[in-house]
Parts: sequence; C-alpha cells; structure tokens
Amino acid sequence: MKRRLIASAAAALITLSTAAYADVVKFGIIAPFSGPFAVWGKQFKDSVEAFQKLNGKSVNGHEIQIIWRDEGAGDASKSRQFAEELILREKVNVLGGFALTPDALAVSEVISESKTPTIILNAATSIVTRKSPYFLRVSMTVAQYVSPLGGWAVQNGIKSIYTMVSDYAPGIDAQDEFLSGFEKAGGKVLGKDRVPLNVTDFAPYMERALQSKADGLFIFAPAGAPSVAMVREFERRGLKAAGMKLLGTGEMQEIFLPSFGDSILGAISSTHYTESNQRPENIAFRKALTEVAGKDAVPDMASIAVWDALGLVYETVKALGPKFTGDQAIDFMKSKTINSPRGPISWDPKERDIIQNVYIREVKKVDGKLINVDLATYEKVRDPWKDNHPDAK
Amino acid sequence: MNVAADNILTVRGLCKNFGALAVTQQVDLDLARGARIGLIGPNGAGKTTLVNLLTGMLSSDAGTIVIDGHHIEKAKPETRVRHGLVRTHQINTLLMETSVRDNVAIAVAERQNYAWRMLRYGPQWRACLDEAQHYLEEMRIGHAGDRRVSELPYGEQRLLEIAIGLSLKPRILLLDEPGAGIPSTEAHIIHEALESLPPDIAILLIEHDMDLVFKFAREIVVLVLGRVLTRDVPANISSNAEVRSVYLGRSVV
Amino acid sequence: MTNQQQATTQQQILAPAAMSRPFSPAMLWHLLPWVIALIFFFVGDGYHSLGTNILVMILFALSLDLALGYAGIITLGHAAFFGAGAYAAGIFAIHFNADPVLGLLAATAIAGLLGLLTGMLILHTRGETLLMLTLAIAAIFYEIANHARWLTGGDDGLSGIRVTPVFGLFRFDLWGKTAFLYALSVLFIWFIIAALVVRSPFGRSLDGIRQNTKRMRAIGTPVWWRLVAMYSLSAAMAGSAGALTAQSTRLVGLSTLELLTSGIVAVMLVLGGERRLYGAFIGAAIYVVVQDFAGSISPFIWMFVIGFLLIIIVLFFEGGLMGIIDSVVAKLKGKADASGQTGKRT
Amino acid sequence: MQALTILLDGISYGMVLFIISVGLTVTMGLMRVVNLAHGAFAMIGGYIATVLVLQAGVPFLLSALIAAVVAGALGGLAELTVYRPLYRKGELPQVLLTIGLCFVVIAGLTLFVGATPLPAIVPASLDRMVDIGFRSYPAYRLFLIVVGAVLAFIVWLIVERSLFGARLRAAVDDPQMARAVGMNVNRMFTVTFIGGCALAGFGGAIGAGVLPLEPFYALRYLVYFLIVVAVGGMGSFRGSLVAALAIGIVDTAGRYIVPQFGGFLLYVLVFGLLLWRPNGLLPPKSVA
Repeated sequence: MKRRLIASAAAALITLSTAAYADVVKFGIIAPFSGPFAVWGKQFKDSVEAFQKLNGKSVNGHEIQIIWRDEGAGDASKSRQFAEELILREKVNVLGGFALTPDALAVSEVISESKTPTIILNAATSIVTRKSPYFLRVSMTVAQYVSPLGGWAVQNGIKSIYTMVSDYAPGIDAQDEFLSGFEKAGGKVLGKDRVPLNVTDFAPYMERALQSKADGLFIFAPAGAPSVAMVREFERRGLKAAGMKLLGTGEMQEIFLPSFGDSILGAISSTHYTESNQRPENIAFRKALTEVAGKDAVPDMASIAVWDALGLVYETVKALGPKFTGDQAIDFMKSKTINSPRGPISWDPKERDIIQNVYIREVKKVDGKLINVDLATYEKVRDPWKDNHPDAK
Repeated sequence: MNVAADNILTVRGLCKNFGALAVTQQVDLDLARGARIGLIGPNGAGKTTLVNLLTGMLSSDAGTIVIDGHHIEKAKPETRVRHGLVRTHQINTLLMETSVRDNVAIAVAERQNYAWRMLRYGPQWRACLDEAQHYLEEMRIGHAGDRRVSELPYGEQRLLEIAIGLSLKPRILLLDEPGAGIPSTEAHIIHEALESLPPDIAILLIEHDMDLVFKFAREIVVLVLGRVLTRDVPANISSNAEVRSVYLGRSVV
Repeated sequence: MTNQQQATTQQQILAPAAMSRPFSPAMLWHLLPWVIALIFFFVGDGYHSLGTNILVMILFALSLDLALGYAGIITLGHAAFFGAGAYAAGIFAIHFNADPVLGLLAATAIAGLLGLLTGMLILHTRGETLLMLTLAIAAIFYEIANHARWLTGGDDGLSGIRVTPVFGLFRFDLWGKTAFLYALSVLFIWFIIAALVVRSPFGRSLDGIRQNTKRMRAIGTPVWWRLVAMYSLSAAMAGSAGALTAQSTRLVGLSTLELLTSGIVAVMLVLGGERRLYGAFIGAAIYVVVQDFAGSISPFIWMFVIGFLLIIIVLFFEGGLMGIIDSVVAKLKGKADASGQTGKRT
Repeated sequence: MQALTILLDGISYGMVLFIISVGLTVTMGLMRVVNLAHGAFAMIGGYIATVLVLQAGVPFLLSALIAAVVAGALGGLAELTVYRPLYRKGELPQVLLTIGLCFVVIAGLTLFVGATPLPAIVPASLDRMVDIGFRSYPAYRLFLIVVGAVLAFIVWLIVERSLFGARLRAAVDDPQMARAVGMNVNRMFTVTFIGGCALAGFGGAIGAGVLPLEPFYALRYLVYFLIVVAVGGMGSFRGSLVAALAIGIVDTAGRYIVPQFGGFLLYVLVFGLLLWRPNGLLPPKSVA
C-alpha cells in the first residue's frame, strides 16, 4: 500500500503548505489502465493532464487532486472494491470513471449510501443513471448517439440495410435503436447478424451482407480488433466496391482511423463528438492535449468525457467551495450548461443524463490525414430509451 | 474339459491380437489353491501381455477367465482385484513421493472399502497403518515404514511391491519379474521373501532369472509366441528338448 | 510400534485426524492466517472488499489445489464452476430466496453437480486432451451465459442481487465488514474439509492416482470414479467461491467464466505452491495485493512482473513460495529433523 | 456457387491456422510440452513485419520472411533457455511457464508498439478483388491459400521425404527409442522448435488480415491453435493440416449458415470429437 502512503503524505504536505483556509478536493477516477481496454485509461490520463495544464491544479486556492485506480480487464467487482476504498479511505469528494456498464452498475449501492456524486465517463447503457440518484453522465448513451442515424440514412438514399453487431448488450441496443429510426423513415431491413465477441474473421458475415445487396451496412463492434477486422473485410470482400455504404458509430473515431487505412474512406458514423471540429473550445482542447501527450495525440470520446467532467468539478468548487454534500453537487452539476469542445452540453434534471448534439460524419482524407467531416448536426438530442421507457428501473 | 475341483483360476482359449499380430493365442491355464507356477518364455513370448489380459489392463478378444466360478474376462481391473486376482509390476510403479507405510496402507484401505472415506476416518486409517506395518514386517522391511519410497534401496522397493500385493489379501498373486534389476548377490532376498508367502495363495511367477524360477516353482509353464508350449515340473522342463531349442534362439513353431 | 506412534494413536482417538499429530508449539503456525484475517477485520476499514476478494480467491485456489494439485487433474477451465456458482447464487437470490446461506448451498450444489456431469464425461482422458476438454467446457459455459441474456444479463452482468442478513441476524453492511466475516467463515469451513479430505484414505488414494495411475488400478482403485468424486468436490468448492463473490459484490459478470480467470487462479496456486493448502492462501493474497500495487505504477508492468515471476518460480522454485518457506524452515530446524519429516507434507 | 465461396473462405482461414499451428503440433507431440506461448511467436512475427512495412517500407513478403527469421531465432533462444528444463517437468509447470512467457511478450510488445490494434499491412496488390470465373473474390484470400499450400508441401517434403524428417517421425513415435539408438534428440528439438516458431512468425505476419494483430493476440487465438493440435492429433503433421482446414471450413460454414449459434458450434464439435477420439483424428503411432 506504499503508493497510497506516498499519495496521502503528499496530499498532507500540500495541505500544510497552502494557506489554512485552502482545502483539497479529491476526484477519484476508476478506469482500466491494463487489459484489453487500457486505451481508455491512457486517454483519460492524458486529457486530465491537459486540462490541469490549461486551467491550473487548483480552484480559488483549493487543490483539485485526481486519484486513479486501475480496474483492469473488465472486472466489475474490482470497480466496487475501489469505490469503497476511495470513499472510505481517501474520502474523495467526487467519484468518476467506468469504461463499461457493469463497472458503473457495481458502484451504485455504494454511492447511494455514501451520497457521493459520481460522474460516468463512458459506460453507455441507458439505464445506468436510474440506478442511483448520485450518478451523472458526461459521456453518452448508445441509444442517444445512434438515434438520428437511421432516419438520416433513409433521407440520404440508403433505402435498404443489413446490420452486423457484436453480440453483447451495447451491440443489440445499437441495432434496435438504429432499426427503429430506419424503419420509421421507411427503410427496408434485409438482414440482421449478431457476431460473437471473440470472432475476428468476418468473411462469412460479410459474404451474407454482400449477398443481401443492401444499400448500406450498419455495424457496431467494440473498438479494437473486432471493428478493425470488420471494416477491413468490408473493403476486401468488395462490399464497398459494390456500392454499399458503411454506417457505424464509435468505430470510426479519429484515433482508430489509421488502423483501418484507406479502406475506411467514405464510411458514415454518428457520434456526439467530431474530433476535428473547429469550435474554439475544441482547438484549445486539442492544443493542450498535444502539448501534454505529443503531436500525434488524438482525442476521443474518453478524452472529451473526462475533460468535461473536470470542467464540472472545477465549476462546482468555484460555486460551492471545497466542502459540499453530494446532493448539493449533483443539483449544481445537472443545472449547468457547458460549452464543451464537442458543442453545448446540458443535463436532463430528472434523469441526470446528458443532452448533447449528435453529428453525422463521413471519413475523408484532408491533407493526407484521415479525419471525420460533419455532414449533419442533430441538436440537443436526449436519450431516447429513457423517453420510451419512463418507468424502467 | 476337465477342471480340477480346487482350481481357483481357470483360463480357457484366451486370445489377443494387435492388428495382424496374434500376441496371445488360445491360452489355457489352471491355477490350484496354493499353486506355485513359474511362467517362462523368451523375449516377446507374450508373458506380460498375458498378465495384462488376466488383470484386465488389456481386454481380451476371446476366451474366458474364471475365478471361483465368477466370469471376470469382461470385468474392470479393480473388480478383478476384488475377486482376489492381484499382480505386482515388473518396473516400479510405487508412489515414490509417499512414505513406505502409506504405500501399503493405501492398498489396505482400498481392500477394506475405506478408500471412499473423506471425513471421520481416524480409527480406520490407523487400522490400515497397523496392518500395513504387519505386511512390511512380513517382507522384512518394517524398519523403513516412515521413509519416502524414493529413498529406499532398489531391492527393498521390490519387496515393498510384494508387500502391497500381499496386503490386498490375494487368492492369486501374479508376480511380474520380482527379481528384475536386482544384483545377483541380493537375489536371495527375493527368494526368501517368496518362500515366506502364505501357502494358500496361488502364485504365478513370471521371471527371467531361471535360478529363481526353478528354485521356487513346483510347475513351470512355457510360453512361446503367445502359445502355451508345455507345462511340467521343473525337472522335466530343463530336460525338454523343445524348450531348450527355444532358449537357444531357434524357432520351434 | 514406537512410542511416538503410540502417542499418535492415542491422540487420534480424541481429535479428528487432521490434528492427529501430538501438539507442538509449531502447530500454532496454523493459527497465523486466521489471526491475520481477524486483525485485518478490525484495522482494514476501506479495504474489506479487497480482503473479501482475497478470501474468495483463496477459496477458489484451494479448490483448484484439490483437483489439480492433489488429484493431478490438469485443468484450465475451473472458472466454469466458479462462474456457475456465482450465477447460480445470483439467480437464486433474485428469483427464489435472498437468504445468503441457502443461496450459497444451492450454488455449491449446482456447481458440484456440474462438476459431476462434466467430470464423468471428460475424466477418461488425460494430459493435453483433458486440458483441451476443460478449456472447451469453460468456453461453452461462457457462451451459454452470454446468450442466456434473459437469465444472466449477458454482457451487462447480473445485477439486482438481494441478500438478506446472514441467519437473519447479520446484515450485509455497505462497507463489506459482514461480507468479510461471512467469507472468512465459509473459507474456514472449506479449509477444514479440505485439510481432512487430503489426509483421508480418499485423498491419499487420489494422491496415488496423480503419482501413478497404473499402480492404483493394480490395487483395485476405481480410478475414474475417484477422480470424478474429487473433481465434483473441487467444483462444489469453486462454486462456493463464486457464490461468495456474487453475494459480497451483489454482481456477477461474464469475466467470472473467462479463460483468463482460470489461468489466474492456476497462477495463484503455483505462486503459493500446490499440494500445500496454505499455498493457495499465500499465492492468492500476494497476487491480489501485488496486482493492486504494481498495476497502478504502469499499465503493463504488472504483466511483466507476473510473467517473469512465473518463469522464475517454475524454473528455480518448484513448490512456489510455500516451498521456499518450507525449505527455510527446514534449514532452521537442522537437517536431522528435516529428514524425519519425509513424506509428510502439509 | 455460394458453397464454393464458403469453401474458399474456410480453406484460406484454415491455411493461416495451419501455418501457425504446425509448429505447435511438433512441440506438443515431439517434446511433450504444453506450449501455451506458441501464439506469442506468431504475434512477434506479425508485429515485426508490421513495423518493417510501416516504418521502413520493406515489401510485404520480404518483411514476413524477416519476421519468420527473427521469430525462429527467438524461438531457438527460448528453447535453449527456458524450454529445455521444462521437458522433465509435469504439465502444470509447463502450462504456467509458457503462460508467463506469453505475458512477458504481450507486455513487451505493448510497451514498445502500443496498446491499439496494428494497421493492416496487406499490400494494395492483394487487397482487391480478382475475377475467378463465377464471381470476383478477394485476392488476399487466394494468396493465403497458395502460400499455405506451398508451405504445406514444403513441410511434407521435409517430414516425409528427408532424412531429418524420418528421424523426426521416429522420435515422435518413440522418443525413448530414438535416444537409445543414439540420435541427438536435443539438437533435433532445437531445430524443430526454431522451424515451428519461424512458421508461426511467418503465419502471424501474412495472416494478419484474418487474425488482426493486437496486444492480446497471443492469448486470443491460442485456443484455436490448441484446437488444431488436439483435433489433428498431437505430433501429426498431416493431422494438423486436416484439422486446420476442417476447423476453418466448419467455423466459416457454421457462421454463414447458422450465425445465431456463433461461438457454440466449434466448441461443441471439438468437445464431441475429443470425447470420441481423445487422441485426435490422425494421431501418431506412439499414442494410437
């Protein structure tokens, strides 16, 4: 437990050295730094450093201290264990993190009982925020960022579709949400495939999609090996050559584009953050990030989520001072509207879920670099699942 | 077919083929209570195969094996042991990491049906240990009970092998080369041990050491190319021309 | 019989066989893990979940020690039973009864039954084939849990598990103190059972099967049945560990069934030393604590550390950490004494 | 015609499995080592080839050959240092040491190359469709089939037609006898291990389009390699070819025809097959 000793000793020193009225506000973040999802942890950390570089490490003299915990390879019980430890031992004022939905669900009891405001930095299943009144989401829900895509596709000439999603909860949510919009707009569904998570040879699935002769293929796969292999096979098997449009979501984040190579050109995706957008907030964000993490650093959904979460925490301390109750913090946060690098974001006061723009983008080559270019913007998109399921628990 | 009244083991027409190779052909064998039979034959005659067929380590293609009126040719090895058909091994198959006494006690526990006991086994296991010590002493290695088998001299390991066989209270004991690998200066130890075996057990001794066989056996069965060549008293065997020619290396079949 | 043996005999009449040797001060060492656990209970605020997690992994590793260590059943699929126990306990609590002890018993029984059924199928085989079959079973269990979303929650995990107070008296508090003591009690009971079983005629016959199957056949041991029995017992125990994790975290994820989980528990066991019972204690505790520590320094340092540790232990320290401790103790005691201990390992 | 497409897909996939796994069947059959680190050598090969293509502009095939040489050399080194002491040990130490080796390789490659999946290195000349009469088909897949067939032929020549191969087969069939007649079995182990690892490295490089390279490659595909060996029969070269192709075809056809069963089908079939024939389809004589 040495590192914790060092951490608390360091914290104690800092407390002593600053003026007597200064306090330390602790923000504990539980995220994967090892295992298959290690990228998330790295992106979180870079973004936090960038934020603190730009905005300083304290608010009104109160130090904002980030305490990290590595939850490893998707082990939800670890997540709960660290939450307890951070709340009881470290006495964190705000908790955050959670790459996957089970990680977030695992802490709901603990944060409810201890009334700890908890900011969800990724976990994207709609129901999560209903599991505790102290959850607040700054990322997105799958249903939210998929919802406009189906309608957009039909309006833009994609009249028939084949869907291919990884066989896990987010994949199925994405498929259902996409198809509901697509069918409502009058599109025709020619086939639905669910691909087991461990599959990386997509030849048979792509062959089925090719034979369906649909106008478009909607995919949803976890970032990493599965989505990379999916897109490569899409190109290689000639679906693209046959004129089929590739539609997706998080797979086409800028950070992953180099893994695909040029085969990804022309792919359509819908998400809540276009990395290359030209808002002044985004330019400042990317500049700070490259200063911290090198010139090749590319922000993604993780970076933007933690960036805005820190923004919320800083605002909270500015308004409420270093000492606040969980209820005060959550009430304050959910009433804010923030000019995020992704665009304006606010929260549904009842659900504590984020309301934000969703962008439809296309992968293009600009100055020899693959980036996403906005085609359409849907403003202030709420989580449709919650509106459709007002009473689900 | 004539079967002697006090026959404990009766084998008729036992056959085994490995592919096209017939390793055991129409073997008949009778063992009476307390018999002392030697089984000899040149290398590759199928002696060990025969033992494996009798004990059920190999399944036979044809033929019957009867112990005391029970047909056991289809039975599993462990069932045959329960019928009193017990063997010792040519090469050591002792539990090398276990103590000498435990090696025997495990066998005793198996025979006593204690070996399924997981909890509350204190008195039973103690009884097994006591009985094990008794067999060790019978084989004159009672002093070595606490030692690990791997620390035991080779000759004493061979005696332990026999002690384990005895501890199963066999009616028929198949001794597969008990003297193998023992320097000739120590061969008498094995002989003495064999002589001290309980008289009511029928014993089939498979051995290369002719001295030992001729000293111990009252009758000798000669196996050649999977067939029984002849069965006779030692004196006649040693003068049998056919047997001699086999051992001189010429084929007789 | 020597005097010592007679003394042993008299002791055995009075005490269960596991504690059958005459009392000596060295035996107080057996109290050490339990004393540490109790001290931890009083001073470990904020770490009780970590502690419970360690206890669960100890129990899981102990179960593997029975199957793999003592019986020599080479398996890389033990997570199948851990996960089955966890899901069984969770589903039982949600749909039938939230009593933790009933849930634990049900999960243990179900895991044991699954061990029995799969064991009967696969324990004819040995070595690499057996290894592959255990892998395949765990993979099939995983796919079932992944597909039966309506029952298991699939990839989102099983949540909403309720747990009533233990015996209607001790509520599972938020900070995991009750859960810790509960897990400790379950571990203690299983440890006593394991300690008795490995010294029993049954356990010794399995030790024999591991050393030499042919020998055991020759003394009339029904090898297959015996292996199936031990495998089921071990599966039941792994199921208990799974149930504990389900009840203490009120959550079951697919990761409980993963290949990596099977691998990690084997690593823990070998790290501590197999066929030593306490090896599971040391291995699981060190693994969890060091992972907690090293993992935070750098993402992949932990994999380096554990990888190198495994290589070094296998090449130079067979018997794991307990093996090192044993040899140090033996040296301290002096050679004469040490050689007297032959064949009696704890 | 659809059936033919599935067949081609299955065979090309199976060929990758064969190239990578054939070395593993030797280690497990000849040396009796449960080698869970075999995938790590394929991964090393793939990473090296990717870095060469992307950073140094080395042509695809040449970089795959260099990857094979390096993977083989590392394999030889590993055989001499950590594998040799393993031959005398039981299965458990073997499993754990090789898992440890896997961990070290995964951690090392991640530290040096990064935690994201690697970009594709299949050259544009292969990454296109070619007309094969009844339809257009990915050139890359045809390339895999051709390379796999050539390698299978070379392996067959070495194993069945050379003196070394005759000795190797004898040693697989009866290791004790081979030692007894004075074969230098140790050297044979080293040489075959190098060969097996080189093939794995080569397979990892050229197969990256089917098995994408990422940090957990070594563990993710390990089960497939092990299945090839177990189904084919440990130590059987012909068995591993038959098994690899069968697995490729069954897996592909299964996913095409009944995608909803997905992962189940293969595992259930393998499970059933191993119960029916514990020693695999074509086991060598020693275990038959």
